[in-house]
Order: sequence, then structure tokens, then C-alpha cells
Amino acid sequence: MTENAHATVTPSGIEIDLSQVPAPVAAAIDTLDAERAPQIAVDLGLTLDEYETVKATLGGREASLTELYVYSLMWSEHCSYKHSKRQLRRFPSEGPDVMQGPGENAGVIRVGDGWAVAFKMESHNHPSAIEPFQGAATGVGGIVRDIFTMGARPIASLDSLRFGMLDKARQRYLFEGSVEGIGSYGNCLGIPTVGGEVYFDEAYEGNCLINAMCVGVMREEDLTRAVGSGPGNPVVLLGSTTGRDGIGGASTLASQEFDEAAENKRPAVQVGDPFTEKLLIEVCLELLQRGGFVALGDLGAAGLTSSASEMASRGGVGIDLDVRKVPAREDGMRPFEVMVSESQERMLGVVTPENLDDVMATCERWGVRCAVIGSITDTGRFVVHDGDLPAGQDIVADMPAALLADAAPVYDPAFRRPAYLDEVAEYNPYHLLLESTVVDLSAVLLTMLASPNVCSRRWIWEQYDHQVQSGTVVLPGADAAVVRVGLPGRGAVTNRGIALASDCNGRYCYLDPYVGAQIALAEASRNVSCVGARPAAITDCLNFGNPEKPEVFYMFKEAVRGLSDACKVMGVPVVSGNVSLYNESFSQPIHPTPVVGMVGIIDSLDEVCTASFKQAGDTIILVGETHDELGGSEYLKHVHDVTAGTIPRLDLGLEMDVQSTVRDAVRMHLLSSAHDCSDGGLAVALAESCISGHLGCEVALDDGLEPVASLFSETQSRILVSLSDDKVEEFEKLVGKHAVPWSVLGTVGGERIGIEGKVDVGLGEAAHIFDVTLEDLVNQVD
Amino acid sequence: MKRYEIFVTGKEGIFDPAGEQSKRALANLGYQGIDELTIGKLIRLDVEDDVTEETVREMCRKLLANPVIEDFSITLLEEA
Amino acid sequence: MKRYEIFVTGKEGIFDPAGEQSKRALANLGYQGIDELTIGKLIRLDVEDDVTEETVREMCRKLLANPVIEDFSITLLEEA
Amino acid sequence: MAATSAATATAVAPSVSVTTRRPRFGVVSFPGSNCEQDAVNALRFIGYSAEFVWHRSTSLDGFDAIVLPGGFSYGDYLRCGAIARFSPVMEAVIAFADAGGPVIGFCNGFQVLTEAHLLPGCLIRNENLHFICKSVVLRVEDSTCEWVDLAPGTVTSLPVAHNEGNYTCDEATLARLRANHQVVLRYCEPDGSTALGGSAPNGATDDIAGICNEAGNVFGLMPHPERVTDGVNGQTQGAAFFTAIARRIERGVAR
Ligand SMILES: Nc1ncnc2c1ncn2[C@@H]1O[C@H](COP(=O)(O)OP(=O)(O)O)[C@@H](O)[C@H]1O
Ligand SMILES: [Mg+2]
Repeated sequence: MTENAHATVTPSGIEIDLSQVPAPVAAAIDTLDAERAPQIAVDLGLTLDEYETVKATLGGREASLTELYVYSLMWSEHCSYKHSKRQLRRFPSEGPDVMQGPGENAGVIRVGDGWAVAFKMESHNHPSAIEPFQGAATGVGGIVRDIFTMGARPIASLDSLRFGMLDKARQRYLFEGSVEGIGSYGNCLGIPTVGGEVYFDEAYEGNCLINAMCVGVMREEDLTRAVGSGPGNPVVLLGSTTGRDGIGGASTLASQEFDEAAENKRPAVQVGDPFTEKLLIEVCLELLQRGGFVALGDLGAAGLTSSASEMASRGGVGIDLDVRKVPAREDGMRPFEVMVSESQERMLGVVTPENLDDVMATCERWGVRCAVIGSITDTGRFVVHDGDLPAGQDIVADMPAALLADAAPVYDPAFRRPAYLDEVAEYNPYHLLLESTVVDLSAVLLTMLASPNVCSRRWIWEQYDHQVQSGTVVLPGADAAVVRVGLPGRGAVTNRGIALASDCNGRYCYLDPYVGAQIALAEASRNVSCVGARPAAITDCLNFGNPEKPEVFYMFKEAVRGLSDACKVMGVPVVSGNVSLYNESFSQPIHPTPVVGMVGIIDSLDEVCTASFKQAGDTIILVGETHDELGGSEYLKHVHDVTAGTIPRLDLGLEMDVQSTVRDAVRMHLLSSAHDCSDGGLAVALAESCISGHLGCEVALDDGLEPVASLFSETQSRILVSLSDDKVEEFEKLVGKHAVPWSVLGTVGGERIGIEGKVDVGLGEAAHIFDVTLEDLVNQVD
Repeated sequence: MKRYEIFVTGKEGIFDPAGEQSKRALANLGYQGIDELTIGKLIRLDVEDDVTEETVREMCRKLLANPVIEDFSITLLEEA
Repeated sequence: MKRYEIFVTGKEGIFDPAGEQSKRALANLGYQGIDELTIGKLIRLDVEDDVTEETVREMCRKLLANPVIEDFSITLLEEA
Repeated sequence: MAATSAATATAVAPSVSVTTRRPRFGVVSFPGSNCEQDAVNALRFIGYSAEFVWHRSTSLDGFDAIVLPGGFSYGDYLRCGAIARFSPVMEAVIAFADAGGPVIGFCNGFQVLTEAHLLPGCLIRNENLHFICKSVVLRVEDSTCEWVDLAPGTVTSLPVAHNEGNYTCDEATLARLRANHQVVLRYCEPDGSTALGGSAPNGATDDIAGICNEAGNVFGLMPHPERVTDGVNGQTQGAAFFTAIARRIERGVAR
């Protein structure tokens, strides 16, 4: 394959111009023999073609053991995005407010007055399925490092969770453990966990999803990138010791299907140390603030390997490391173990020789370990030394940094439309509509409020410190959380805010990946619009099954296409994200779950609205209108155990008009409340506004639909608002201007949730069921 | 009635931040010569005579220890 | 090098929420005949040979146990 | 507030301070503290001066009152507050308190105060083993505490956020706390009553949410007054937990 030095090799679909590869620095290197090398490569997850490419980047020679580990991790799906990369290019990532799009540790947008926020979402699905507490905790740790690496102070987290049904003890264990892990880590760091979402569905039984999002704030000029530069500059490793825990952890786990074999990967469990992370936040932000680092990057998946090679590659430089200078947690670690360890709470920094003393002293002051482990070079090579070996024979890896980081193979996997899509689309819930005239709809509403996917999430968020930093303006339980923008530690508190929400209905995506993904964006935007925020940008976490299966890849492709089309229409860029594939157990893929994490901007915290009814006598208005759209609904699933049908249509134009109507109304102080209609439809939205406001309602729904559709249809682009009588006229003018459909439903007040001719339930009873369901489900005894 | 004592400790290679920080704290208090400090659990279980060690082992595997990251050992004490 | 094992247990009369919850959880799992379950700490301390039991006792009094709510006992194991 | 006891009114402070000046609060920052910034901001918002005190500092000169903030000092490993209690600054805090200087600790600060034996008892794991973050209803008791600006019997609310807020002590200590009027705050129902079986979300003995020492100058509470002081979510009731001591300092009574 490598006939001459200038050949272009493309065994895995990539092109390498070998004349551009920087020359090796090692005189000799202990390579594997030609027989064993490919075998080990395959054991480590590379294909034979990929190994040929590895050899090509190494000038045709076999790899050393350390090199093979390094390559196999860097070129794993988790680190290289080799199956998803081409699809992700569809996402719009530019916009006037975007300071940093995908490609860095986190995306960054401007939020006004010189303020910027960095944010990103990441999955920790596979580790959490093995050990939920530590898996979820270290997931939070990882995403938080991505944020402060950028120079931003983390001010809020969200968590997006999926489990199987809670009647299974294992699912309760996973759910309880994950929530506890997320809480324990975030609470200790003093970063408020202000929101998130959780769904329960059999589809996630073998493979739970734990996605964590973190948001940080900074002044625009504080933006730091992980770009290594300055040959001769020392490279320092901050934070925890390096152990064998997590060797081949996240990256190996996340790049393979999850089944019983995973049991053997137990030693890969990493234990989080939030205390050390908290100190790292303080040390790094303090040093960044006075220009202490040339570059800073966190150690995530593939540990030192990934952060060092990416730093070198971004800066077009080389890097020299000595594994024996890395503070080890255990004796006798082999070079490759040090290089690929995923021990948590570590940061890699490049400093100038002049700044080194300050960096060391600052670390010492905070009690943070700091070691010089190497330096930046001008060789373009990523060179790993083993200081225990005699000089001259101490090089255990010598790799072209840029190719290692960026020349991973890229695939266009085959795709095929799954046959089931047509089957499920044919399902027509008409017979259930007819039934709705004979059932007790009040009882159905109570049943819906007791759905694990509808009921209050209080049991979760009360375990999260959602108020630390004293900047949480709208607490969990609303459509979106609102957090004040500022850096109080630097004497800056503003009246600006950001609104945060995460959304994805996996059932919709299973039934229709294109529209389902669009709805995820629409709902997230709607949620931030309800509190009065302007949707600004998103991060995403794309959770799918094995991309090497054509059906799965079709779903992935369609979801990405749907999400990116919707982003383009709505003018919302994707500034960061994460892909988690191979979410399967025993060959059963999860529902496609492209989670959207939304950041909205609030120019004045005086103009914020929440979902609860505020005042008896207020008029209740529905912005948008209801159609007969029960396909894929929570009603079908929870009451009839059916996952089928045509999911609600989405008209993005109408969606944007509805949202801007409500945003304008919030800004004009017209509204007492605004709440989006999502899972469970209008009846559930009404009940939620009643319950959180401790006020009943008396409404009539004259939409001409069958009662069940009228109550539980999940038609998109609907927002339920309430307002005092003296504001109704002005509001009418506003909706008229935006030309969106709307209707007056009734009034707030009383002790009952009354929907004329359909529902009449006591507020107390509804509130009780809504409130205790989740806790009861968790505490149930088999 | 009898008493079982159950020791639950972190598996080999599993990081123990609590032990690590406690060790540091002792060093800061001026204590020298400490090589390693790990923190595990000591569970005392007083049970009826007919509860066998096998049953206790099962309790450990199911609930009292986390087999993914912890080892456990069981000792029967004579009298509760 | 030698190893001390330190047992830190709740004082008589001090409520032990973790023990209480575990007991309840075991009952929920169907285990019968459990009279009492308490959860304490097992601290393993590997030290140089010249660290005396008296010093370890002092470490416990000062830091490793809280005399307001906890008792402790120390055992010397032969080899670390 | 309870009538100030003669003992505290005449307490001699370690260093002389000028009367009628803005009280200066020192807010201790331990590794792992995470509410120190919130405390400084809240105090400054009310109009007081507040500065950080590094945990390695050995002097509290110039401060009129000391705040031990919330958070997870040293990760709260081993026991919460146990390692922080041996920070160099704690010797100075103990001396400051012993000399009658006003010290308040909330959440982790309360835990540190008990570990340092400046307050009796101990805070153990919440009864339900879960971290609890929510707004709780509290009743102000008739205590000798110098810190609280609310009449006994007042029902107020403050946020709590803790894993180990379950106050516990032996019978004798509890009897002493009651007899000496050291219970400052109790968890209660919205109408001020105490529910059968207790109103504490965390299982605390006798619904205790906050206590002071016998002299009244050291105050520990699990809730977070600093989080509801500057009105960020429409609440300002936390200020009442700082203003009384500040007025005393201004009058030159304490320190
Ligand atoms: N896992 C979670 N962690 C924290 N907050 C959550 C979580 N799940 C849901 N919440 C909060 O509960 C509220 C309701 O969530 P959800 O039903 O998903 O809202 P919506 O349907 O409006 O998107 C929101 O405030 C949300 O942030
Ligand atoms: Mg939602």
C-alpha cells in the first residue's frame, strides 16, 4: 500500500500526503512484530485497514505497543467521530453571536454587553450503565472541565436522563444511582443543577442515557483555546494522580455495544473526586485570568493521549512527554497505561518558562498537584518517553501529532430505511377516540398525571443544589431555568440572564427521526421562549445505536438532517455537541435520542415569566391551536401501551410566530404565566399550571375534536398563557400582529381543574398524584 | 441471635479520594510515616440464628456492597 | 511496614440513618430475621514500623473519629 | 429577639475596635467551600464590608465578625467539617469566639463549628439519605442568639441544601440546649406548629435547624440566609440573619 514515500494512502477513506508528514525523531523504536501488530490492533478495536493507515502515518513501519494503544483510542468512534463526522457537517454552526463553534472543548456565544457563555453537553451512558453513581458523577466532572477549560466559570448544569420502566429493580437502581451521582458531584462543586429532563421507556432498559450539560460564563476577552504553541514551553499536568482506573474506559466502552461482556470491563470504572475538581476550577480560572497558561485542555476520554495530541495538532506543533514524570497512583504502570488512563480530575496546560513558577506556586497555594511532564517542540511529532529506560532507548512512541489527531478514518456507513417505520405510521388511534365518550376523562387525566413521564420531577431536583452561587432566578419546575449572568467573584453582577432547557422525545424520533429531531429543537426553543428568552444557540447529544447497522445509521442521518434543517430555519446555530453511538444491549438499539440543550438570552431579568398560574380571575388563553394528533403521544403510551402512529406535524414558521408572540408578551409584561404544551397535551399543561400555582381553573375547549384528542393530543406550537383582564386587549393586538391562531379557554381560580363537559378533578388530588408519583415509583417494593 | 461483621472495601485499583484526603490531613497535622489510608465500611448485622452466612453473602452482593467497585468479607462473631 | 485496622462505629443511642435504611431495604428484599444493622467505618492504615498504637489512637481521637457520636477500636494486623 | 444576656453584652473582644463603623465581616474560605462568594455578596449587598479570609491565615485582626460559609470543605470526606476544623485559621476562629467575637456558620460552616466543638452536637446524614435542596419553613425561637433580627415566634422560610443536616446530640446536651435557650431556629409547618413526628426534612433531633453557644455569640444553622438576601428570586428575608449582629457591632456592644 505504501509503494513510495510520496504515496497517498487511502485504506480507510482518508488521504495522507506522506511528503507532508514530519520526520520521526526517534533513532530506534521498539516496534511490535509484523505478525502480532495487526492482531493487537484488532483486539484494541481497529480494523486491519485502519491499522494499515496507522502504519502509513508512521512511515510504513509497524507500531510500538504504546503507539498502538494511542492510535486505537484516538481513532475509536468516541474520540474520532469516524461514523458521524460527515453527517455533523450539516449543522449550521455560524451566527453573529457565535465566538466558538464545534471543534473546541465547548461552544461559546456572546450574550451581550461583553459577556459570553460557553456550553456543551456530553454523554456518559456506558459508564453509568455499569456503575450509575460513579458513571453519572464523572460525567458531570468531564463536562464541567470542558467548560472552565475555555476560561468560563461554570454557573449551571443540566442533566438529560433516560431509563427503562421503574417497575424493574435494576432500573430503579440505575435511576437512583445516577441522580445521586449527578447531585453529589455537582453539589460539591457548587455548580447549581438547574434543569434537565427524564424519560422512562422500555427502549432504554438495556442502555440508560446519562447526558450532562454545563454552562459557564466569562467576559468575551477571557476566551481561551486549547491550542499548544511555543516550542520549548513546558507542559504541565494538574490535578489527580494517574492510575489504572478507567484504562480504555469511556472511549472503549462508548465505542462498543453494551452487553454481558461489559461485566469484564469493571476495572474501567472511574471514581470521581469532586473536591479535586473544585480546586482545579479555582486554580485554572485564577491562572487563566492573569494569562498563566498558553493553552489549557482537560483530560477526558483517552486521557493524556487525546488532550496532548489535540493540543499539538491544533497548534501545528509537536509535544514531548515523559510518562515517568506523570504522578502515578499505582506502582509499575506501563507507558501505554499512563498514556491512556482515564483517571479523572486532570488538566493539561502549556505555560511559558517565565510563568512556570507562578503556576507552581498557585497550585501549591490551592493544594493542587502540578508536575512538568514535557514540553512543546517544533518537530510536529508526538513523542512519548519512558524515563526509566536508558537515554537513547527511551522513546516508546513517536507519532505525527496532526495525523494522529485528525487523520482518523472517516466513514460513510451504509443506511437503510427500517421497515417498521411504515408499519407504525399506519397505526390509527381512531378506535380509541370513540372510546373516549364512554371513559371517565377525569380519571384519565389523573392517570396521565401519574405517568412517570409527566409527573413532577421534584424528587430529582431536590437532590440537586439548584441555588448555590445565588444566581438561579427561575428554579427547576418551570419550562426553562433562568440563571443570572455575571461573575460575582469579580464584582460583576448583571441584570442579564440566560434560559436553559434540554429536550428530546425519543419516542417521536423512533417513529419519525426527521420530524422528531425537529420537534426536539422546537420544544427546547419553546421552553426558553416561555420564560421570555430569545433562543440563541444549542448544543446536542446524539444518542443512537450501532452505526454499522444500516437501519440505525438511517435513523441517525435522518435525525441529523431534521435537526440541522430546523436549526437553519429557526436561525439557531449548533455550537457544540457530542455523539454517543453503540447504545444497544443484546442487539436492541435505544430509541434514537438526539437531545437538544438550548441557551436563550434574557436582556433584562425584570422580564421573566414562569408556568404557574398567579392570580384568580386571570384569563387563560391558548396561543396556537389543537389538532387531532395522538400518534406517538404519551396518552397512547401510558394509557394504552402503544408506541405507534404519525407524530405531530411541525410547521416551523408557525412555531416561530407562536414563540415570538409569547416572548413579546413577556417583554411587555402582559403575562402572568406561560407554559408550553408538550407531553400529555393541553390537559396536562393546564393541570401543571394549576398545580404549581395552587389555583384551579374553569375552561372550555371548543376545538371540535373528540374529547381525548382535545385533551391529550400533542400538537406542537402551543403555549398556554394567563393574564389579567386589563391586559387582554393589548395581548389581542399582539397576537393579531403576529397572525397566530389563539383562543380564550377560560379563567383561573377555584379549587378544581374544570374542563367543561370533560374533566372535573379536585386540585388537591391532582397535585398530590403529580407530586408523589416519582418518589413512589422509586420506593416501590417488588 | 448471632452477629456478622462485614467489611466492605474498595476493589484493588479503585480510587479512594476520601482515603487520600484523610491521609493528607493526617500529614498536615504532623503525623509521619503513613503509607496508605483507605476508608471502607464496617457493617454489623445481628440476625436470628437461622440466617446463614450464604444468605448474608447474598445480601452483600445484592445491596450492602457494590460488587462493581467493592469487595467484601464476612466474619461470624460468636454472640451478638 | 504494618497495618492497623480502625473500626469507627456510632455511639450507643446515636441514630444511624444509613444502617436504618439498609435494614429496611433488606426487609423489602424479603430477608427475614434481621434484628439490627449498623454501618460504621473500616479504616486501614499502613504505616512505618515506628508508628505506635498510641499514635494511631491519637489520630483517631483527633481526626478519624468524632468522639461526640462515634467510638473506635484499633487492631494491629501482622503485615501490611 | 431574646433579651441579650449580660454575659455576652459585656464580652471582651480580643482586639479593640472603633464603635460606630461599618462592621467588617471576615468570610473564611476553605478548600472546597462554595458559598463564600455568596456570603460576601449578600453582606456587601446589605451594605457591610466583607472580605475573604484564607484558610491558612492565622490572624483575624480587624474583623468584627466571622462567617464560616457553606460548601464541601476538603470534599467533606471522612466527615463533613472534620478536616476543615484543623485548618490553621480555625485556631484563630476559636480564640475569636472564645473572646466573645461573633461567629456564624451556615451549612458546612455549622458542621465545622460542631467539629471544632464551638457548638455542641453533630450533623449526620439526612434521614432519607438524600441530599435535600428546597425552601423550608422555620420558626424563630426565643434564644440568646445575638445574630437574628426577628421576634421569637416569627415564621420565615430559607433554602436548605445539604446531605448532612440531621442535627443530633445526646439527651443531656439537648436538655442543656433547651434550658439555656440555645435553640435559635426550628423547622416547622407553615402555621408555625410542629408536626407530629417532626417537621425537619432531614430528621434533625427536636426539629433543630440552628443553635447558638451559651454565650450567644456563635451561631450555626443549616439553612442558607445568604441565598435569599439580594432579591435574586424575589426573596430578601435572609438579611435578618446578619443585621442584628451588625447593629450590635455598630453600637460597639460586641467587639
Ligand atoms: N433530570 C432532571 N434534572 C433536573 N431537573 C429536571 C430533570 N428532569 C426534569 N427537570 C425539570 O422539571 C421540569 C419539567 O421538565 P419537563 O417535563 O421535561 O419539562 P418540559 O416538558 O417543559 O420540557 C423542568 O423545569 C425541568 O428542568
Ligand atoms: Mg420536556
